[in-house]
Amino acid sequence: MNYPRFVRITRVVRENRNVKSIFFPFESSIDPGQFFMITIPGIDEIPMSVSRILDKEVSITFRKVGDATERLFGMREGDIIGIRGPLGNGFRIEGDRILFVAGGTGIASIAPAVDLAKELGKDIIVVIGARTREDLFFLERMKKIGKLMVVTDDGSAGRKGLASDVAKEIIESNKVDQVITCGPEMMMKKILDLCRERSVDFQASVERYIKCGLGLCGQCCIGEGLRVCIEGPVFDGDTLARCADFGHYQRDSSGRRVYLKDG
Amino acid sequence: MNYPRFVRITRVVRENRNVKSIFFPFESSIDPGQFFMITIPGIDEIPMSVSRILDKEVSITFRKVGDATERLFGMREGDIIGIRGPLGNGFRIEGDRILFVAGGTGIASIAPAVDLAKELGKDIIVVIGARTREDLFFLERMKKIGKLMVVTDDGSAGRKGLASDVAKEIIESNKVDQVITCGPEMMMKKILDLCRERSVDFQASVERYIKCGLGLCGQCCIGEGLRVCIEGPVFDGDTLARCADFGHYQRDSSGRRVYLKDG
Amino acid sequence: MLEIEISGLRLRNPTMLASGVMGECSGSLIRAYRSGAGAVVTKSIGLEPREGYPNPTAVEIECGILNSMGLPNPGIDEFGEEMREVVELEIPVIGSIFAGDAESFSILAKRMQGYGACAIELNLSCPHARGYGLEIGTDPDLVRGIVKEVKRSVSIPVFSKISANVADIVEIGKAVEEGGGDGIVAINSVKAMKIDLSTKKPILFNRFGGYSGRGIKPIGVRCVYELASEIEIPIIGAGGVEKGEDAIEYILAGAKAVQVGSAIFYRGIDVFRKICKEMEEWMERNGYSSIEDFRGLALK
Amino acid sequence: MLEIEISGLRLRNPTMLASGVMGECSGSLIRAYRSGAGAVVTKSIGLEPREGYPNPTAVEIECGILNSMGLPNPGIDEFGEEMREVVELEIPVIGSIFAGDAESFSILAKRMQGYGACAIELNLSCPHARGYGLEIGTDPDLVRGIVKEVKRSVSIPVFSKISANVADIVEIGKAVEEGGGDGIVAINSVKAMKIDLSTKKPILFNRFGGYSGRGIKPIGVRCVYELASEIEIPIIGAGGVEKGEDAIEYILAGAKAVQVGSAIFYRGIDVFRKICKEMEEWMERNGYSSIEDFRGLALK
Ligand SMILES: Cc1cc2nc3c(=O)[nH]c(=O)nc-3n(C[C@H](O)[C@H](O)[C@H](O)COP(=O)(O)OP(=O)(O)OC[C@H]3O[C@@H](n4cnc5c(N)ncnc54)[C@H](O)[C@@H]3O)c2cc1C
Ligand SMILES: Cc1cc2nc3c(=O)[nH]c(=O)nc-3n(C[C@H](O)[C@H](O)[C@H](O)COP(=O)(O)OP(=O)(O)OC[C@H]3O[C@@H](n4cnc5c(N)ncnc54)[C@H](O)[C@@H]3O)c2cc1C
Ligand SMILES: Cc1cc2nc3c(=O)[nH]c(=O)nc-3n(C[C@H](O)[C@H](O)[C@H](O)COP(=O)(O)O)c2cc1C
Ligand SMILES: Cc1cc2nc3c(=O)[nH]c(=O)nc-3n(C[C@H](O)[C@H](O)[C@H](O)COP(=O)(O)O)c2cc1C
Ligand code: FES
Ligand code: FES
Repeated sequence: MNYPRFVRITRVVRENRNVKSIFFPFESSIDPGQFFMITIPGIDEIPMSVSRILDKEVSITFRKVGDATERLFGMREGDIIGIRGPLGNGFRIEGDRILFVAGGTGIASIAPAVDLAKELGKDIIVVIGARTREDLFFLERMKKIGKLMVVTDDGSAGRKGLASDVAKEIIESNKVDQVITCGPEMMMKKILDLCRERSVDFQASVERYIKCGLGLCGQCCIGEGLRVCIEGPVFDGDTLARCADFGHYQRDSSGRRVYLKDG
Repeated sequence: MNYPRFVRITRVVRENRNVKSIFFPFESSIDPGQFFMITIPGIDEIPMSVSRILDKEVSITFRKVGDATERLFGMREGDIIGIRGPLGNGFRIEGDRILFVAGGTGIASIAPAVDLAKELGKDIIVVIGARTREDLFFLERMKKIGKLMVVTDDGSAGRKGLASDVAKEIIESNKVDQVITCGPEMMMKKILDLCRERSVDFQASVERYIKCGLGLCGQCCIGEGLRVCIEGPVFDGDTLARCADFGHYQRDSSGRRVYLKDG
Repeated sequence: MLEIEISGLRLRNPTMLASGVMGECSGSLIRAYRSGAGAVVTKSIGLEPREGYPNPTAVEIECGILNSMGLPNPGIDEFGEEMREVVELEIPVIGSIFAGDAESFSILAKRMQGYGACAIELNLSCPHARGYGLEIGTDPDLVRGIVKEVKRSVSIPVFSKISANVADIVEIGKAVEEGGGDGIVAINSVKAMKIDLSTKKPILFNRFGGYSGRGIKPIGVRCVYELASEIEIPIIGAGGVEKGEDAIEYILAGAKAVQVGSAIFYRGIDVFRKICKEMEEWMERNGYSSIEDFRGLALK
Repeated sequence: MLEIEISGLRLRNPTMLASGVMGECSGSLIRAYRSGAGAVVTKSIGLEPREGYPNPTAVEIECGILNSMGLPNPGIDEFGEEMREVVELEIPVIGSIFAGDAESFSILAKRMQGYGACAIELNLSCPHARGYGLEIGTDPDLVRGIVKEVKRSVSIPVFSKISANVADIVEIGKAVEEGGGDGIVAINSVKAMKIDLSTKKPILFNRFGGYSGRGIKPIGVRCVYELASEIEIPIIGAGGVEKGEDAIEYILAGAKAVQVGSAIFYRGIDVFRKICKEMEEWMERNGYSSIEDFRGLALK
């Protein structure tokens, strides 16, 4: 039943000043890249990628950006949230050398895929970009797995610059079979274009406004009616290349087009 | 789904001037004693015991008594009827020497139980009672199986008298472990009393007005709310002995009590 | 922990046998009570005997039951005998009645009271009988008038069973309250149809029927919630109560009790005992010791 | 063999994408058409953009879907771009609109006609938005007036989508007919509620929602049958159409076409193609070569 099940939070971990992880019990199988709809009773229900897949537990990891995430941020062990899912599809690991590129909280969505790639014995490079040092998280976790490169807009940690610039260098050095990315759409779009030029396998986890999570309301559509909540959130390069709106505009909760600023 | 399934009649057999059997395809398992609700579209839906259980086919056998049975009587191979069932419970064969007592069309309901007793290697006596010679049917079929005794009110075939009188003699001779009966309720009541006196196992297939066949409408109840369509139509002696209404009154389709005439 | 009090009636638990389900004779009413029901409601009884419609009168459909019995009943005169046999066992039996006008309702109510009914249930909502039920129960003025008249005629509580087949159920509920009614039963079965693809005709003889069972629960719960938000008199929920959780859902919506009909098909006649057990288990898990502890919580 | 003609529109088959389901943007409308729908209906569009209600706005329940989106839509101005992208592919797209009064309905209808819609669908039946939908669609006079006004404003066919949440759906259907409407869509989702036992509160943010899917099919079929018995203008059936057999049931009840919404959840977006295939198979088994061969047979 695609219906919220209410569970008790088992653990809360603070990842940085604005980011926390919330753990809850979950036993069925989940693919890295899938997400849950998280109900904060009386406030909202919002999509959150699974950020850790443990034995009998999973976590979501989120940044405080508004009403619902603010409330989640204040929650503690024992508090109750609704979970609906896992929804959507997952990442597919392809080839031997995988480049992961995360911008902002995007690392939350791809971290389980990095775990999986590691399990499969792949060569892994992870690029994490953030505005500033204090927005970074999951660094220790990633460092243990593969080659980690950190980029910040202000140079307060790692290289100064954009994650997409670092990604570009790596892709152009012909050292990767596949790129997996999650972050600001303009960043993902730039990386998509790079991968298309060089025929590198590409997958991105895309964000759209999610309402029903049932594939009905159509709110989350991209391209020719592809539903982020069903056919996504992970799309491959071929598919996204056909989506005229990808990297161009998203839709707000009324369905109006909101054009992306180049950034 | 307890919902009519419409099937084509595969064969019609005339059993006597007023009785016919209609065959239709049916593959699931059926217990002797169970019944079907038979829909005659636009006319009525009526209960009919299964009268033959074949490999991929069953039959019902009925007397023309009113609207619906009249219409059924006129039906031919290829015509369509609705079937809902099998409903209710079945007979349970107990002991080694079984006496079957049928009055009127009652033989239709118990014939499959006679078949079963034969299969189980029991000693079988079948008593068939009818008003007159021309109301008899299934004689050949029964003759092949066990000892058959025919009784008619007017002596036009077999002994003259009542089936219950013949049954009485046999029961009193202590030659039977179990009596299975179907026919006029007063006849069954008499036999029940005989069996109770002598502690002979007893089972009867009881008729009540059947509407829903779902155990809901309550139309078919006997005793303390026993539903002929669910807990019946077969009841054992202990149960019927506790039903103050058995052999006393039935209910018409409005639920009014209709007292039985001794006869 | 399940005892309740509703309009002065004290019941051992909040489950009731719904009207029209195993309620036409004393035996089945007694059996339902012995199977755990807190109270039993009779089949809807009229002034005269009625045979009801020819079969098929009821079928199972995908999410419930569709029936069009046509209000068969032995008539109020003959029903006395059935009532006597139930009442002498001190079983709380609610007399359901149907009629075409206020006066006939009053006559029936008085007879039922005379027979020893612990309360009256006015059927203002049967979805498939011409001139009765729904045809009366959609007009607030008629409803108010009938309730008033019946209240004048009897001293036992008078419940009104109403339908979801209206634009605004609260309007009807208010009419009941204004008429002085002691409670509301919501909902009756919902007007519906099943067309058979083999015969290409409606499957029920009467074509239209009443839809009951799990498929109507979301409608019933909504109706009870709407009523409970705006009305003071007690509400008895009905429609798709199969499990303890369904009963709890209705009670969270504000119902004081629930009625159970179609679930007897799905879970047997001892569904009452099963539902009560499931309710108790849930209450224990949630730390509640009485129905009132959680009744109406969804309204807050 | 599935082609139909309805109010002058020729469609390749009688299945339509129901309003509000994958109908908010050009991409999803195009996809539904490419997945086999005979026509597509847009999300209901209003004069101004609306965000709709906060989540949860939709959940799966036992026999269907419960939703309370709250009529989110980009507003008629911005919707032009979506329409353009659909219309330029020559896809028959029906513009669904909602408003609070006849004048606003007319303005919206004219805009939709301007955008190239092949027909208008008036949403007179949304069960959960204040001041719109059902709150208008239960008053025959309002309905008649709105239909009349819209008919005066546009030359394309005008369908009215009505609700089962009324005492007498035929009365509303007749009002549509009297207003000069070209067809009726029945039914919208049914007002309902689900209360969650963990939170003890209604699960939807807006508390009330619309119930759709298989659980409402018996109600939808009944409504279409009632309407078809008394009304001349074409009827489009909706509510729980999941399989070819469901579509056939509506057509036997008199519908000329059917709309499909919730079934996309159960069977995927290519449910249109699946339903069409199942219909064809049934027609072949039954020796029918066109929809009109069996349409309305249950009424006879
Ligand atoms: C598939 C998917 C996975 C996601 N995974 C993560 C994650 O792992 N970690 C994380 O921090 N964020 C994730 N997000 C984004 C996250 O859902 C939003 O940050 C969150 O909904 C904001 O809610 P709010 O009420 O706090 O903010 P609001 O003040 O309501 O809005 C802030 C921003 O969040 C967006 N937003 C609000 N509601 C939704 C919604 N229902 N669907 C999509 N976007 C919404 C708004 O468009 C706005 O841009 C994911 C989004 C999607 C679509
Ligand atoms: C469990 C059961 C098994 C039966 N098996 C057989 C059988 O194998 N062969 C056979 O000939 N008859 C059988 N009957 C009786 C048979 O159902 C009736 O003879 C038949 O319903 C008469 O229908 P009608 O419309 O022709 O007659 P009507 O004119 O309608 O009525 C004639 C008589 O049949 C009774 N009857 C009518 N409808 C029903 C009904 N829905 N349920 C019960 N009784 C009804 C009436 O009470 C009346 O006494 C069985 C009855 C029951 C309850
Ligand atoms: C076979 C059957 C007969 C019914 N007869 C009546 C009746 O006579 N009077 C009445 O008020 N309701 C009658 N009802 C409606 C039920 O009392 C109840 O309101 C409805 O079935 C919804 O509850 P459920 O889903 O638990 O069955 C009947 C229902 C069924 C299934
Ligand atoms: C998520 C969702 C949104 C809907 N939005 C609208 C809408 O905007 N306008 C409308 O007229 N109907 C709307 N409906 C109702 C459907 O168009 C349809 O009438 C109803 O769902 C019954 O059909 P179904 O059982 O096939 O889903 C919506 C239904 C769903 C499930
Ligand atoms: S969120 Fe409704 S279709 Fe994806
Ligand atoms: S016929 Fe309805 S309960 Fe048996």
